[in-house]
Amino acid sequence: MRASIVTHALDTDALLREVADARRGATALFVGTVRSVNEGREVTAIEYSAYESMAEREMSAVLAEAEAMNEGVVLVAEHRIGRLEVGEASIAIAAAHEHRGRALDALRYAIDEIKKRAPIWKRELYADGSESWVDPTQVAAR
Amino acid sequence: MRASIVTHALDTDALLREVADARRGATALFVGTVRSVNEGREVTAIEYSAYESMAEREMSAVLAEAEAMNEGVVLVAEHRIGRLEVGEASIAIAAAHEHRGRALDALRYAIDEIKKRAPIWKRELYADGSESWVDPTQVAAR
Amino acid sequence: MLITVRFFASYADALGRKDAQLSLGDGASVRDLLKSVSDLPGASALPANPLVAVNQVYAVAATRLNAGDEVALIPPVAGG
Amino acid sequence: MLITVRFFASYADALGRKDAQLSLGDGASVRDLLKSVSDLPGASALPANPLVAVNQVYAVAATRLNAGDEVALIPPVAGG
Repeated sequence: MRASIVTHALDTDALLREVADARRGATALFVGTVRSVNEGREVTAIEYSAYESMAEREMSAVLAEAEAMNEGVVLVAEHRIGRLEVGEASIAIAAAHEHRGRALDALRYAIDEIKKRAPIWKRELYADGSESWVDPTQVAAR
Repeated sequence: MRASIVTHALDTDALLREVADARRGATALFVGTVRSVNEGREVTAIEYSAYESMAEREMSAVLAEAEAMNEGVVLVAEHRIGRLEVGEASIAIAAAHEHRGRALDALRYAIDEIKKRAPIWKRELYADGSESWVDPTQVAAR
Repeated sequence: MLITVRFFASYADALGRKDAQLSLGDGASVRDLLKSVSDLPGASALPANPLVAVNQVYAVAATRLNAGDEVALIPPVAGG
Repeated sequence: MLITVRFFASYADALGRKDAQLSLGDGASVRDLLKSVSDLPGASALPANPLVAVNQVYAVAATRLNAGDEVALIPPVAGG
């Protein structure tokens, strides 16, 4: 298990290799990328920032929980911060297990909880020149 | 949507690129690899064979169902046949959607149904020199 | 009518062949085909009711066959 | 005791600063800290009960603070 905040482009192949093992026949990967449209607005880029030490700590805690709930699973997660253009990957999580059900369960738990709990923020930059901090609690309330 | 039986090594990066789109922010990948141990026996390789035309037809049908159940999702799947060594990928499925829940739901449906329905078989070659056709219905019955 | 049936994997091994031409009456069903298959040498190793695909779609025992149909016996699948 | 509290993202923008040193009574809680934060210029843009992390763990209003604690206000998270 490893969780890192990074400032470079994510390498999904390297994450897949990191969890690979001859005894684990099922590997699952999630990749989140910057979308060109969010809530109906045209996005040109996103600036991600984080409380880095706590984000790594919280991401590690989530992965440890997912591994505890799915015995034998191995997880690795990286979240990129800084300015990301449309199509670039902001988060990548890989999970491997002997069987596919556990790998997929662990992967979903990890992405759901990291999105809820890791102290990471994003400011969207729009095509019309404006920008705003994204607040998912406000989106959910609509 | 595309489903193919292939005889070359699977390129997961190419599958991720195939489903990528600026409007789809969530991409999920499943990779199945040959395990070194199955049902307690040490495996050295697996020979996969298929009723190729029907397997592609059935895999395509599964992907079409997953896309119908998860509007907006795009899927691609490849299954490799021939002799595969331990650690080599036999199947790879990529799913992309605007949101992660749909991508992950579609991915799980696709791998579960393809395993159940695609006319593909495997003969395991064991370290002790013996070999046998794998019959999941017998494993489940034990 | 003459129907060609294909065998795969463990069934091809058990029968020692990859296909067979069977002579069936007009209007024959998958059930009739399986009865004819059961007379082939080595067929005792096959299950009583193997899965059958007709024109690449899973069929049931009552499915009617037509000349030119693509018919195959499908052993328990193990892809993935 | 002196407690340094860190601000991030929209909160740092609203307050125009990335941290503040606050003087709190011994035995002060997160609730006391938030009251002190609410006196800072720009604090009216913050919600009434922002999330607080103490030593990188989410805390509740009653959590006691100790000198040297690493304290931070956490705006609604939006990672992934």
